[in-house]
Formats: sequence, structure tokens, C-alpha cells
Amino acid sequence: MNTALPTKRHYVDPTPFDPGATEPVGAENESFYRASSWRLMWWKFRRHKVAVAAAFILLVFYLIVPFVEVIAPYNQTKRNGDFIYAPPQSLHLTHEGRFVGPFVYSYSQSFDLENFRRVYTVDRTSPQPIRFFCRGDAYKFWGLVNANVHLVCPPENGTMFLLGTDRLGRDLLSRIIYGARISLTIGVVGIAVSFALGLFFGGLAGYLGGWVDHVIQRMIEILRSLPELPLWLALSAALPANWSPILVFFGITIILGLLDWPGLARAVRSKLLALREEDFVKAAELMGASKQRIIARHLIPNFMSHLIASATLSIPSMILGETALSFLGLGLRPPVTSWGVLLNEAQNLAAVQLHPWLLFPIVPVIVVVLAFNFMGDGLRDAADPYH
Amino acid sequence: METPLLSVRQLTVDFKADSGDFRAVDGLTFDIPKGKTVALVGESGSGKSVTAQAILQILSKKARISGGSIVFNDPATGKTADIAELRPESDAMHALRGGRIAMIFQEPMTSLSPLHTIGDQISEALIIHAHVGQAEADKRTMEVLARVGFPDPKRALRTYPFELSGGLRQRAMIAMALITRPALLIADEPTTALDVTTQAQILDLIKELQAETGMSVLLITHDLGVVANVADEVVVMYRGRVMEAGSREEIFRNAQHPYLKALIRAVPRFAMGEDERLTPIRDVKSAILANTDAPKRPQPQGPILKAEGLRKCFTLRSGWFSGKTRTIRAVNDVNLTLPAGKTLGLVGESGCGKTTVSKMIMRAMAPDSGRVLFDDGSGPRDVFGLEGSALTDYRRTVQFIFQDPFSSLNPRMTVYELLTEPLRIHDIGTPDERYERAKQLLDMVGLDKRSLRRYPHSFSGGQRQRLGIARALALEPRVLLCDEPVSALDVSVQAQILNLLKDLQDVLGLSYLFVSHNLAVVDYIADTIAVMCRGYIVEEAPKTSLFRNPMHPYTQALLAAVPDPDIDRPLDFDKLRAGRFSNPADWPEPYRLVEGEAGVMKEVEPGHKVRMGAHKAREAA
Amino acid sequence: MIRFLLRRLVTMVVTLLIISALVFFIIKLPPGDFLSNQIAELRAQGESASIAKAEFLIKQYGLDRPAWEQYLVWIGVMPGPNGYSGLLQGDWGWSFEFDKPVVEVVGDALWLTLLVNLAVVIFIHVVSIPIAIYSATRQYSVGDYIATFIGYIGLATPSFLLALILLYYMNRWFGVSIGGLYDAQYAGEPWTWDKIKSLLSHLIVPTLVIGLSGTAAMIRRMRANLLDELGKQYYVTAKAKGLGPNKALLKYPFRMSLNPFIADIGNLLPHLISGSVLVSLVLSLPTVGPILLSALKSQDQFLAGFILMFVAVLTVIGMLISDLLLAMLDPRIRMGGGR
Amino acid sequence: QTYVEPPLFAEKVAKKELPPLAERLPQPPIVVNPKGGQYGGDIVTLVSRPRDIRYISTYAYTRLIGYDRSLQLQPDLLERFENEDDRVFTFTLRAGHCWSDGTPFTSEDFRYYWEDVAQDPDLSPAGPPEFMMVDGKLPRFEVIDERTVRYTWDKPNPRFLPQLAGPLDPGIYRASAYLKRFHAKYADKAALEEKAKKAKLKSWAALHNRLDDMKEQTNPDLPTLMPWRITNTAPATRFVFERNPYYHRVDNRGQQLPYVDRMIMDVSASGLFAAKANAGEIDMLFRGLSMSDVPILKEGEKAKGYHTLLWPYARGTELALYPNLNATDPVWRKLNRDLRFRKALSLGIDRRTLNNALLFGLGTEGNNTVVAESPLFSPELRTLNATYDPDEASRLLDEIGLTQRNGAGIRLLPDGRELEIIVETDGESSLVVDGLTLIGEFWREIGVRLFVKPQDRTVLRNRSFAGLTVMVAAQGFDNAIPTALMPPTEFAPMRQDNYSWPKWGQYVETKGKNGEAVDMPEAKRLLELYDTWMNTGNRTVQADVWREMLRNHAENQWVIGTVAGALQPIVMRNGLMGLPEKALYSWEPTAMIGIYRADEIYWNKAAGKEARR
Ligand SMILES: Nc1ncnc2c1ncn2[C@@H]1O[C@H](COP(=O)(O)OP(=O)(O)OP(=O)(O)O)[C@@H](O)[C@H]1O
Ligand SMILES: Nc1ncnc2c1ncn2[C@@H]1O[C@H](COP(=O)(O)OP(=O)(O)OP(=O)(O)O)[C@@H](O)[C@H]1O
Ligand SMILES: [Mg+2]
Ligand SMILES: [Mg+2]
Ligand code: NI
Repeated sequence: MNTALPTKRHYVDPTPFDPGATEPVGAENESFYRASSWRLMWWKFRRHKVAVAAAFILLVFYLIVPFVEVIAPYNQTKRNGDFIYAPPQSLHLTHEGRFVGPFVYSYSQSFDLENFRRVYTVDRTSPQPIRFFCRGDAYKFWGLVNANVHLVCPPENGTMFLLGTDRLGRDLLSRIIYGARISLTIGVVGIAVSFALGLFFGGLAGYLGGWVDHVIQRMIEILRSLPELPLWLALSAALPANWSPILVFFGITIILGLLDWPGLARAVRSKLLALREEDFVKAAELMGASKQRIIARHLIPNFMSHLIASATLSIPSMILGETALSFLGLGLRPPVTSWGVLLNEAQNLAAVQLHPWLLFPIVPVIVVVLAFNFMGDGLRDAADPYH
Repeated sequence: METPLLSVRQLTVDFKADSGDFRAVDGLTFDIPKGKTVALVGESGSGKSVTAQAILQILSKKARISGGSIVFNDPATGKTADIAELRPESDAMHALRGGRIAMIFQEPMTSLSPLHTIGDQISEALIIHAHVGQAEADKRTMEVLARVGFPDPKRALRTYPFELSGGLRQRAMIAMALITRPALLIADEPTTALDVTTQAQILDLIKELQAETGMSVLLITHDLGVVANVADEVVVMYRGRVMEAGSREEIFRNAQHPYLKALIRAVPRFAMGEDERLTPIRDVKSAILANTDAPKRPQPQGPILKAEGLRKCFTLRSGWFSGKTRTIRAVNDVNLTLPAGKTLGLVGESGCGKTTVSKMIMRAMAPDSGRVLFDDGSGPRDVFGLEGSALTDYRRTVQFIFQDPFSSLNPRMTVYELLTEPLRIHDIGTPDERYERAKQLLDMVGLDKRSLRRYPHSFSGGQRQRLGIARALALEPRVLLCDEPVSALDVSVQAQILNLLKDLQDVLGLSYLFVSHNLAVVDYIADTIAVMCRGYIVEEAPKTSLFRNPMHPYTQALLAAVPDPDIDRPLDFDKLRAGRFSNPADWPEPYRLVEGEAGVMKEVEPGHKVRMGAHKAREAA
Repeated sequence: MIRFLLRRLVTMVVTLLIISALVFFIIKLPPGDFLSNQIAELRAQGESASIAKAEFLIKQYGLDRPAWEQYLVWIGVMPGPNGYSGLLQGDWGWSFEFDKPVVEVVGDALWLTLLVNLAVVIFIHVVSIPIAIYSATRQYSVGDYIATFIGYIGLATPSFLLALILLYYMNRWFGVSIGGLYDAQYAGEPWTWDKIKSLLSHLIVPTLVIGLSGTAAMIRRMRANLLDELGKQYYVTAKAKGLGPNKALLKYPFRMSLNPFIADIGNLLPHLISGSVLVSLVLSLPTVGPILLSALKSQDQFLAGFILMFVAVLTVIGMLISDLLLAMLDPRIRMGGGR
Repeated sequence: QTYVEPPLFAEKVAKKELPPLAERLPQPPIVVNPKGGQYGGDIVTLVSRPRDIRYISTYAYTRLIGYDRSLQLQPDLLERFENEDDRVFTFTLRAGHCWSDGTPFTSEDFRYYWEDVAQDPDLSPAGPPEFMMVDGKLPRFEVIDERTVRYTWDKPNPRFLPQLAGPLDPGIYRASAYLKRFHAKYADKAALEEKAKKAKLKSWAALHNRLDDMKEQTNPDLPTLMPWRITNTAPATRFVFERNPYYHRVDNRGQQLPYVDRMIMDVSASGLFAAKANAGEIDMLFRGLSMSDVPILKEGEKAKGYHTLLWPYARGTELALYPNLNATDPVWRKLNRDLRFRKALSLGIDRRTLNNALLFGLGTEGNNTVVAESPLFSPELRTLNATYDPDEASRLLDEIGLTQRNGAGIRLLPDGRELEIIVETDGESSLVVDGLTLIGEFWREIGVRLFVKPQDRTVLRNRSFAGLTVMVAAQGFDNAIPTALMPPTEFAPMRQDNYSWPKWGQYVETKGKNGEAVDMPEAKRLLELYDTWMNTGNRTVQADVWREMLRNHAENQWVIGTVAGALQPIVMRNGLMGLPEKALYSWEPTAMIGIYRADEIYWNKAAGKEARR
């Protein structure tokens, strides 16, 4: 090899030289090389442990969505008048040193007139084993099939309020599970709407510029100048009362989406205004690419990081946006539950001070939001060619 | 023996990549003596830029110095530091970077921030290292801008990179490196975007500074002519390893290694025989060419492309609220004809409007006046009037190779996607066919299929340039507008590409508009050559007659400035300094153009036209 | 430039006109008007005596005229009961609820709103920019994760719930009185040092509550944008010049990644104002938010209209500023504008 | 009798800026006999918006004639009054009674109101208030002397005195001395118009109306007769009321009432009321608190030094359903008018569960009717048609013909729609919304679906007026402790704002111009009964009318009641005395705490020492 050589001397590499020699090409199959950047993204993403874990958590959450009726121990409307504001019952495994399997102790309510509070006393004498794959509250699965099978049920003649109950004696855990259905879909649908619009209008304005930009800009300006408040109020009056809860839900989602897009559109536009001056855009243009293609394939991907970040950030605002609406009387209608509704109900001092378990719905919201965020991070990294 | 300024020992740089780790620099050893110029030459992708980055510790995150040392002996402080041991973000490293070791980057377009003015970016280095005030920094910036040949340094302070031609950007980059008067200048292809006269000026400047400050230079270049003219020592690299190293004399007179010999053989020379081919180290397997038969396409009666009276002015806004604007006449009354199956070479000073002309022909930019006619066999049509499918056809048949390959490649697309994108746009072939085509294209430009799944940023400058060429060829165009297509390629790969282009022309009847600073290359490939200066075509002639009998003073100056890869025929820098003839008002009669006058093209020989002042031409008539 | 500004100003006026029409339309959307509702309310309380007075007012404010006439009178292109006196003449209208000119009603609230929002904006930027830079340059460090986590808790908790919890603990632990912008005893008092102290201590919760979600959002977006720019060649150039990583980062990639945020400036204010309505309501802040809400609910049309127009003007100005800043920031936009 | 000068005025009196107390008091003043009251201190309370400061006139309950704790009418500002068959009313003022600015309170103030305000077409385009008219005729008004005025109607006007004693003072007298300065009849009209212009008002009348504001408390200059007078104006976040030096009540130890110098109202979001009370930031609070706040209020009692009085709320029912008999939808109108339907809905409600869930089981279950404390109460009317009997309910619905059901077991309307009742509510009370959720479950069992639709109050009202609502949920009768002399207005279809019969009410109110004539005999009967009540001064006849109306309501279920008897929490800081431990709370007739006399509330120095900040 080239040992320390004084540069003054004329050095010639002694190893034989073969210009045709190519480095051995790896044994990867063709698809390895043919991978599109999307596929590469996916491969990179898979290597990102935190992101994959987050994606897995989300998957679990979303898998719950179609089966909430089965998974929730109670129906969402099921209330128990004898257990109003009951604190969480803890799950035990051993009774007096003996393994029993998962069980709860029953408790009973009494009324403390002095403090105006319901007091629950736990009866530690007899464990009440909870049941699995059992029959419980009847429900209509997907609104089609009547059924009453549950994954877990309360003990026979007993109660199982693992997260306590609310002011009407409804099981919080079940309500959270039912709420997941609405909250998890509302975020995704809302974002889909707002992204579709934001990308479309922002893309048009940014890439085409000129009068299109001008009109879209003014549109955004007008939309943005109207604070959401009066719109919500007007809408709350306008939404027909006999819309089914599902319709209301979609109405709200769409409204949230509709209100959300201008911000994104402006960001897209300003970034595109800068990007469209880049040579590679010109190159695509000169190759004859259509405008849509240039926006979709060349401009937007270069804006991916911001989009992913925006999307993951919009999720919580969508999930919670609906709480603000219910605050103004435009939210979901009972009996439909969402995490936002649950949090809204916890929105008083009594919840903070006397019934802290009512604040529990924050936990799934945070978990979901964090999971979306970490997944977004992974996506961003995967999409970053430099990473 | 004096300690060298920088001694690199057994330097090894590894890259981590999806397709496996690979070694870009492998046991590299060389010294840079004080005050001397060391030229680093080698095949495109052989690790020259990576070496330079390693010296500055600015390697990409994927790369790592996995062995060896880089010892820097600072002549000013007498201190010695092993750069390979320093942390990239340590203070010691910051002090070295820019201050003691400065670098000119290979791709000047992407290396400048688009948001900051040239002046800001250049003076910054000075402010950091010399601790001077803004006013002083501006003054010195103007000085160096003037020295690198900016026509109006004061205004240049406030222009943005995208307002400059490729050559001007490169000169800005050079100014940025030189302003702190470093002990070591690493110049990575500093003159690729410059015409030969400017190149000579820059080389001269570097020499001057070397004499003034005892600066050492690590010059990375492909142009053996430049090496022969300025280098003291030469290091020849191939695939990350030194093949041969020695003094200039030894290398040029006594080349030993087969690679170096092949390299010297591959240099295009003037006055090559009509059918003489360049001899690259590896030739493209002509099998690929053989099975692509020429499609039956109607041939146009006249030229396939014709530009008539193109003019373009750029308006420069000087301030925010002041309405004061300045216009730059980038292109002035340009007429060009490109016959089918022929090559038109376009040479000229950096910043004279070549790129602007090609962009207008591409309809990437609207001319202020004039028109471009395109004839695909169905009669000439104005390009700017094309609509719908006619435009799509035009886009398909006429392709453009960008001067700056990096910025013309979408950073978020893999090579596979980049190469197949044109096919997808025009909806050609099945995915499998497209894949085969992509592999074929890569083969043509001498890259292997592992490149397919890499992103543009992970290639060397020359490799990217080849990607640009491959992409332009993807659609089997009939006309190719090449804006400096081979400037970043070493002579061997360059030969390979030039041969390829020639073969394609023979087989498929392609027409080229070939913009280049390298006159030998133009001579090799072109049939007709047009010389541009300050927005004007000053001379146009078949290549034989142009090189035999250059009429215009600017053409003559240009030819005189071509560096020869022969150490026995050095450039005469003094003479070059005297007569650059780039200002129309300085041209001797009858060529002088007075302010605002366009003059006329006058035919002096059959096919040989020269621009003359209008009244002189009338007189002559 | 001047022409550009002039053109923008003209379009601004047109936009504002359209907005004013929309605003009025939306306010008028629910049936009835303030005084009719008032009368109904009075009647419900058996207060027949005041009804006559309310009816007197209906005539006086022209509420018996068709809506479009009311609109034209409001903006001042049609003579009202007082002749030409509308927004264009600088007459901001009359609040029925407070029975006072709108400006007097809104006066204090307006600058308190701006104060709160300013505090929020400053808070967001001061907190999020350094954190964003930190977590972009030290991606996947523990610090990055912690910043992310805290940010997201802020984002994932409904602001009013957070407000309530914070209020409760601020009161329990630091004795800060619940709600309001200063202790009640300072209401209507002149500004003294104690009052300012009280104001500052009361600003903490709203700033935190309104700002937290914005902060998280800003950190994440900024971080994402920065990460994109960190790989670019010009950043390498800057580093090659010997700039320290932070300085180089601030000057080059940071400035590059500011683009989407500047584009958002126009949004900032209306967003903060409407975003802070609920919080202001919960926290009982004397800002325009709650006034707006109650004005909308009670259809105190001129008051609501004024506040909405005020926000609209701010938005439109914000957008203009954002466009100017964008052009200032990015010469490519400045010079390439309009193909 | 010697009088003790309030310390707040001592200085002013010493400086002769204010005459001594003896000269300020009317002769005779009202002498009351509370235990241990003493001068001094402020009371801090909360309002949710600046406008609500007008409720001071309810708390401070200063009337010409007012109810005492046994709901008997007593002269208050008046020295005495005479009532001949509810037709001729003669009022006698107290000698030397002064407004808060020291100007005398005389017959002229009544005349000024009657002639120059109520009948001035500029100031009152709609004329005098409706309760002053009988069959569209105005009373004859006479000023007998300085201190005596008389109103004479041809027919009895039994509403007159109860109206004067209502929770909101109709104010048939004005501070004439002050207001004349702004009346075109007494002052220079041009100058007044000028003044009005300056205040951005349109005419002198507007200016007068604005300054003449006995209830809204927006004019600190306006003299008052109340125990406290306002000192500042909106916009503000704190409103301060200061004691009236000329107030007409004293205690038996010669101390002038009110004991407390200042009544301070801070503006705060209503959502924070309980929190602020819990944090011990206020001295007294009741309006804006509800039974669901009780646990949290109890929680803070010990730590923050206050206690919570729990007064039963005298309301017809906490949650009432108003089926709209005037609905425009013909199907619903028919159904709502079917007594069997209303009965079925009532029998389908499990009131015990509601009571447990909403009122801690402490409420009374049954109809929307008067409370047991009322002399008109009869126990069987509470439960008539208001037991829980889902089987009977189902039977009744079947009997109507609503036998078709859909897959989910919901009955179908004759036109094929589902029997979905959209119950609209103003959404301001969580109790109502929660209660509806529960009722929704009960009704599902009888095949009826219920949707809750919270609306903004004004929207709701407008929808109801237009006949668009099918059913509205709200609170029941305001006055649940009526005596025979109180008008049974709420019980007869004569008010548009009753969600059961908005159009009938409108018809009566507009004298047949708008709305629909009452066309159900049972409802017509209510109107007849009301007429009977109106046309007599005889209390036994009136009591009979009352009883029949109550029975009519229970039988017809015009309004479906559920549970009553919520407890109204009243937070009092330790040391603040003067309110009974237990009493009935209501809007009408108790005027919240009005009839228990806020002016008699005082700080017990001993207990209050450590409690005050
Ligand atoms: N960021 C990167 N990631 C992966 N591979 C890289 C990266 N940068 C460079 N390479 C590879 O390292 C090798 C050496 O690159 P380098 O830029 O040093 O070439 P060069 O000698 O400067 O060539 P040229 O003359 O074409 O500029 C090339 O094969 C290139 O593809
Ligand atoms: N967008 C622009 N705005 C302003 N001036 C421009 C712009 N583009 C080019 N110019 C100016 O027009 C002139 C011609 O530029 P052009 O890029 O055509 O030169 P070129 O001949 O290609 O030079 P080079 O060989 O250096 O690339 C230069 O002076 C350049 O500064
Ligand atoms: Mg290189
Ligand atoms: Mg060029
Ligand atoms: Ni990663």
C-alpha cells in the first residue's frame, strides 16, 4: 500500500489497474433498485423504532374503533343511578393472599349530608371476579346486528367501574372507549378535508401566481378575518336539530376541516412561491410535466416536512376543536360521546377537586397525539433524503 | 526539508448508505508544501471533493473519517494540528475553517444562500476572521469582487445569487474564499463555469495571491491544461486511491501509471481529424446504441430550430422603495440556426447570455422580442405560439441539460424516479420498460445501477452532471440544448460522453446546441460555432474556418486563452491581462459598437459571419 | 414597490368591504335583533314598564328598517337617523347592551386584549425558537423528547380545562386570585406598582394557557423545517466559512425556515383573539373576546360588528405585513413575483 | 329616639356637607328589630356581566309596597296605602322622605312619571305600561296633596299591588327634581338637543330615557331610594354601591340601615363563581350558583371561612317539558294537543331516578305546581298524572294509534316518521340537559325517541314564537308560592313566552292582532278563570280561581313537571349575619333574598374580625 511517501518523489501505484473492473454489485434483487421514493420512505420508516412503536399504538387505537361495542364493558348510555360519581374501582388479583384472578371489591354508596357528597365504602370481604367473553348490555353492532357479547363484563350482580363513573353513573372507561370512535375519526377526516383544500388552493396560488394567487389570497384573507366564533354561533343555529348524531358529527368534522385550511394554504403558497423558482421545477416544466404533476410530484414533496408536522399538529386541534364547539352549544349531541365531550364535562372545579378521575380522558388524547407526533417524526425523517 | 503546510496520511473516509457501506477515500497520502499548488486530478467520483471536505471537516452526516491523519502546520502561528482528531464543531476547527483554510465549492449555484446578497455572504467570512467592521468589510469585498472580474462590484454587493450567471456565481464563490487570505485554499473545480479568458484571469489572480501571501493551493480540476499551467505537484486519484503522484514535470513528461496515460490520451485537442474519436478509458457498450434504430421521422426542410432577433433585458431593482431600476441587456439581437442532425457550438464569455438564449429557445423564459421557430418536419412554427399537444410534442422532442446539474435534480427523487420521470410525464412504456430504460441510460453515462436508489445529493459533481445528461436522453429527443454538459467531468468520462453524443447523432440524427467554455470540446463536437460576447453573437462560422481564421478580436482573445495540457506551452498571463476584448466599446474598428448600437453581422467567407459596427458595415458595403 | 403597496391598499379596502358585508350578514343571521329580544326578555320577567322604552329604541336605531339598509347605514354610505354616520365617517356605532358608544365599551378591553395577545406572542416565540433550534440540532436527544412531550401536553389538553386547573393551583399555591387580569380591588384604580404586579401575576395563566399549544405547534413546525434545511449545501458553505454552528444556523437555515411562519403572521392575531375567547371567558379576562361572544349572542349588532371589523382590519394588515416580510425575507419572492 | 350616625358619614356631617341623620330620615322611618346589627364593612359579590348589576334592585328590595316574610303586602316606602276593592288605591308618602341626593320624595314624583313620562309620546311611544290598564283604560290619577296620590280604575285591577311588589320595581314614580332638567317641557329644548348630540344621542327624549334609569344602574347621578346607590359606570370590572344617606329604615337602636357601607359587585365569568367562592374570594353569593355547586362549596367552607346556606328553591319544577300546542307541524300539533299523549309522556318519566341523579334525592317529585308552603297547595295535585307508570303510558300511546314501530322499537307517527321528539333547551342549565338525557332513556322504553338540542336562548325563543319547536325543556313556574292576591298570569295562555302556547299568548297580548285564538276548551277555561280573578277584589274568589287553575294544569299536563325543590346555595362569609338559616328562595315573590332584607345584613365584628381580609 501507499506507505508514507515523500511527495517529492514520483510515486506510482503498484497494484494492477483494470479500468473495466466494476465494484461488485450487491445481490439485492431488482426491486431494491427500483424502489420509488415512497417505498424507500417506508423502508426507512421501518427502521425508526420510536416511530414504529407510535404507529403500532395508533394501530391498536384504530383497531378499537370498529369494535367499541364489544370492547367496552358497558353501553355508552348505560347508567347506574346508585353509582353516581363513583370513584374508580381498582382491579385486584389476590384476595387475602390467595390468587383469585382479576376481580374487584364491591362498594356501596351513602350520602354525606354534611358535605353534600356521595361516599363510597369498599366491601373488602368478598372478591367479585370479572368475567371475560361474556354476555352483558345489549347493543346493536354497527347498527345492524343485535348482540350482547363483551370482551369483559362486570361481575354478576356487581359493578366494574375501573375509571369511575360520571354524574349520571355512567362508566367512564366505556365512555372513553366509545369516545375513541368519534375522536379518532374526527381528527383524520377533518385533516383530510383541510389538507385537501389547503394543498389544492395553496398549491394553485403558489405555483400559478398571478391573478389566481390574488383571488385565493383574498379568499383566505376574508375567511381568516372572520373569527370562527360568529360562524360557529351562526352554524349552531343553522344545523338542523333532527340531524342524526352521525350527521352532526360529520357536519362538525367538515366544518372543522373547512375552517382549518387557509392557514395551511398560505404556508404552502409562500413556500411554493420560493420553490417554483428552483431549477428542478423548471426542469420538470421543460420536460412537459403538467401543472398538477409539478405541484404534486415536485413541489409538494419538497414541502413534506412542514406538511407532516402540520398534520400531526392538527390532530389534537381537531380532536379538541370539537370541545370548543360543544362549549358553544354546537358540539356532538348526547348520547354520542367523544373525548372532547368527556373533557368538556370535566370542565369544572368539582372535577378537579372532588372527582379527579373525570380528567382521565386527557390520557388517551395525549397518548394519541404523542403517537401521531412521533410517527410524524419518523415519516419526516424517512422522507428526508439527507437523513 | 521544510515541513509541508498540510500533510495527509492514510486518509480513509467511509460512507454509510442503504446499499451498503463504501469507502470513498482509501488510504490517501499526499503533502501540500507551503506556497505551492497541488493539483488533484482523477476520475469523476474518485473522491476528490470528499477529500477536500474531510480537510475542512464538513463531511455529510453519513460520512466518517475512519482512519488516517490530516496534519496542518499553520505558518502564522507555527502550531500543528491534526484535523482528523479535532471535533467538527470545536473552536479550533472554526478558526481554521474559512480563516486559515478556505474552500471554493464545486457547485457554486447551490453553495450560495439564495436569501442573502453576494456582498453579505462574502464579507461575512472577513468579519468573522479578521474582525473588521461592516464598512471595511464591504470595501474589501468590493476589492476582491473587482479582482475576480465582477463588472460592477458596488452593485454586486447587493445582488442575489440567482441574478447572476453561472460564471459570476462561481467568481463570487472564489471571492468568498480568497477574501480572508487563507494559508490554504482548496479550490474544487474553481473554473468550470468560466470561459477561458476569465479562467486565465482567475488563475492569474490565484498565482498573484500565492506570491503575495505564500498561500498554498489544493486545486481540484479536470482540466489538464490548467494543471499544466499552474500546478507544482500533481496527485492522480482513482476510486479513492492515489494512482500516481509527483511533480508536474514528472507527471507530464513521464507518466507511468496506465490510468494517467489513458487520461492524457483522452484529452480532446484542437484540429483533430474529421473522424477521429476521443479515446476514453472505458467506452460505452455500443450494443445499446446498435439496437436503437433511427425512428422514421419526417425531416424538416430547413433548420430544425431557428432563433430570430432574440432580445432579453433583465430589470434589476436596486432598493425597496426607490423606483430606480437598472436594466441589463443579457441578450441582444441573437440569430441562430440549428440544422437537423448538426451541432451548433455556442461559446463566449461568462455572463454573456448563453444560458439566457438557450432558456428562451426552450421557452423557459419569454424574450422581449424575437421569435423561435421549430420545424419537426411539418413546417416551421413559432415556439411561443405552441399550445396543448403541440407544446407537449415540443417538450418531448427538445430537451435541455442544465448548467447546474444539482439544482435541476429534484432533491426528493431517487435517480430511478428522476430518470423515469420524463417517461412517466409522457406516459411512455410499462414500469418494467421504464426500469430497463433507466438502467440503459445509466449505462450510457457510465454509472451503475446501484445509483438508482440514491438521491442526487449523494453523488459527486460529475456524477450529477451525468445524471442530467441521462435524463435529457430519456425521451429520445431530436434536439438537445446542452448548457455546459461536460464541465464537471474528467477528461476520460468527458470523452466517453462526447463520443456517446456523437454516436447518437450519427445513429438517430440528433441536433445539438452545445454551450461550452471548453473550446477544444466545442471544436470536437460542433459543426458550426457561434461566439457570443456581451449579449451579441460576434462571430459565427463553421468550426474549421473559425479556428483557422478567427476574425473578431474577442474570438482571437478567447483562443489565445485556452490552456494547453503541455507544460512546454504555458499561457502568457501578461498578454492575456492586456487584451480581453470583452467590452464592445474597446473593440478595434470595424468591430467597435457604440453604446446602444447593435451592429450587423457581415459575411466575410461563405458561412463565416462577423459582427461589425453599423456604420463600418455600411462603409464596407 | 410603491405601486405594489398602493395596489395592495386598494384591494385591502375592497376586501374589507366584502368582509363588512359578510360580518353584518352573519350577525344578522339569527332571527330577531337585540331590542326585540330585549323586549321578549323583559316581558318574560314581567317587566312591562321597560318594554316601551325598548320599542322607543328600535325606532331610534333604525332596527325596523330592512337589513341591507341597516348595513349601508352602518358602514356610512346611507343616511341613518343621524345622517351619514357610519364606519366610514369614523362613527363606530352604539352598543345596546351597554347603552354607550361602542368605542367606550371596547376601549379598555381592546388594549388589554392586545396586551394579553402580545404576551402570548412573545411567550410563544421566546420559548419556542430556542427549543426548536435545540431539538433540531440535537434530534432525538433526551432534551428533544422532553420538549416534545411537554409541548404536546399543552397541545392535547383543552385550553379551558388547563386554564381551570392552573387557576386552581395558582390560587392554592401562590394565592393568586381566581380569574380576571388583576385582583378585584384594583379595578378602576389608577395604575400603581401593586396593580401592575397583580396584573403580571394574573397574566401568567392566560399566557401559559393560550400560548402553550401555540408554542408546541411552533416548536414542531420550526424543527421540521430546520431539519430540512440543515442538509443543504449553502449551510455547509456557511460552516466552511468558519461560522459557529449556532450562528450559521440562525443566519442561514433558520431564516430559510422562517418562511411558513411569516406567511402565518396575518393569521396570528385573529387566531389568538378568537382562540382566546373561550379562555378569556373561562378565566374571566376583561378582553374583547367575552364582549364579542355576549354581543353576538345578544345580537348587539354594532358592538359585535365593530369588534369583528377590528379583527378583520388587523388580519388584513397582518397579511399585508406578512407579504411584505416574506418579500423582504426571500428575494426570490420579491423579484420573481407574478409570472 | 336618638340616632347613631353611620361612621361613613360622620366626617361629612361634621363638615356640614350632610345634615345629621335625624334630619335625613323621614318621619316616621321604618323601624325594624334585627338582632345585633352594627355599622360597617363591605360586601363583595359577583355578577357575570356588567348589566347584571341591575339585580341590586331585586336584592335591595325597596318598593312602595313589598312582601314581608309571610308574603303579606306591607307599605315600605309608603307610610300607608288604602285599597278599595282593588279599584281605588290611595298612597301616602312619609313626611320628609328624601331621595339619595337630599331632594324630597313627594307626590310630584308620581305625577311627573304619570303625566310627563308614561304619557309623553316622545319618551314612551308605546304609552303607559300594560299593568296600569284595565280593559285598555287608564286609571284616573289624582294628587291629593304633597304626600298623597290616588289611582282609580273603573274595574278592579288586582295586578297593581303585586306588580309594585314584584322582584323588579316597575317604578311609577321618578326623581322629578333631577329629571326635569332633561325634560323638554321643563328645560330649554334646544339646549337639551345640543346636550343629546354631545352624548351621541338622537334627541332629548333619548337623553332623558338614558338618564332616567331606575333599574339598570347606569347613571350614578340619578337619585335613588334604595339602601345603596351606584357610584361608577360600565365599562368596569368592579361596581361599587355606596350607602344611601337618606334611606328610610332604621333599627331599634337608632342605626340607619343598611348596616353595610358598600355593596361591591365584581364582574367574573359565571363559570368561575363556584371556584371563586370555594377560594374564599367573595363575601356573599347566590345568584349564579346552583345545587350542583354545593359539594364544591361545602368543600371549601372550613379552609376559607365561609358557610353555605341551602334554601329550598320555590319553583314549579326544576325541569319542565313544554309540548307546543301551537306547533306549525300539523302532525305534532295534533299529537301535542292530545291529552293522552301528554299524559303518556308524563307517566313515562321515572321521577325518582331524576331526583336521585339531579337533586341528590332531596327534591320533590311531581307536577309543575306550587310548593307545599303556599296556601294554595294541595298534595294530590302534585302527583296527579305524574307517577311512573310506563305500562299505562304505553297503553295510552297505543290507544292514540301510535302502534306502528320501527326496527329499533320506536313508534311511528301517522305519516310514517319516527316518533322523535326534538326537545330544545337554552342549554344554560346542565341540570336540564342531564335530566333530558335521562328522560330520553325512560321514553325509549315506551317507544319514544328524544333528541336534545341546546339552542341559544334568543334563538330558542324566536323558534318557539314561530311555532317551530315541538317541545321545549325549561324550568317550571317562577312563582311557586303564590297567595290568592298574586295574579295567575303564568297559568293562563296569555303570554307568548310560555313555550306551551306561544301563539295563543301572542294573540292575547296583541289583542287578537297576531297569533292564534285559544281553541281548546280546557285552555279557554284558564282564560276565563283569569278574567274572573281579574274582575274581583275578593280574595276567596281569587283563591278559588287559583285552585281551579292548578287542578286544570295537573289534569291537562299543559306543562309536564318532573322534580322540584332544588336547594339554592347562598355563600356567606363567616361573620356576615342577617339572613335566616333556612327560607324559601325564588325569583317571584321573594325577589331572591329581597324580602329577607339585604339591608339588614351586617358584619358581626367579633366573628368577622378574622374573616375579613
Ligand atoms: N453524501 C454522500 N452519500 C453517499 N455517497 C456520496 C456522498 N457524497 C459523495 N458520495 C460518493 O463518494 C464518491 C466520491 O465523491 P466525490 O464528490 O469526492 O467525487 P469527486 O472526485 O469530487 O468527483 P467529481 O469530479 O465528479 O466531482 C462518489 O462515488 C460519490 O457518489
Ligand atoms: N434572473 C436574472 N435576473 C437578473 N439578471 C440576470 C438573471 N439571469 C441572468 N441575468 C444576467 O444576465 C446576463 C446573462 O446571463 P446568462 O446566465 O445567460 O450568462 P451565461 O452566458 O450563461 O454565463 P455563464 O457562462 O457564466 O453561465 C448576466 O449578466 C446575468 O447576470
Ligand atoms: Mg467533486
Ligand atoms: Mg450559463
Ligand atoms: Ni432516524
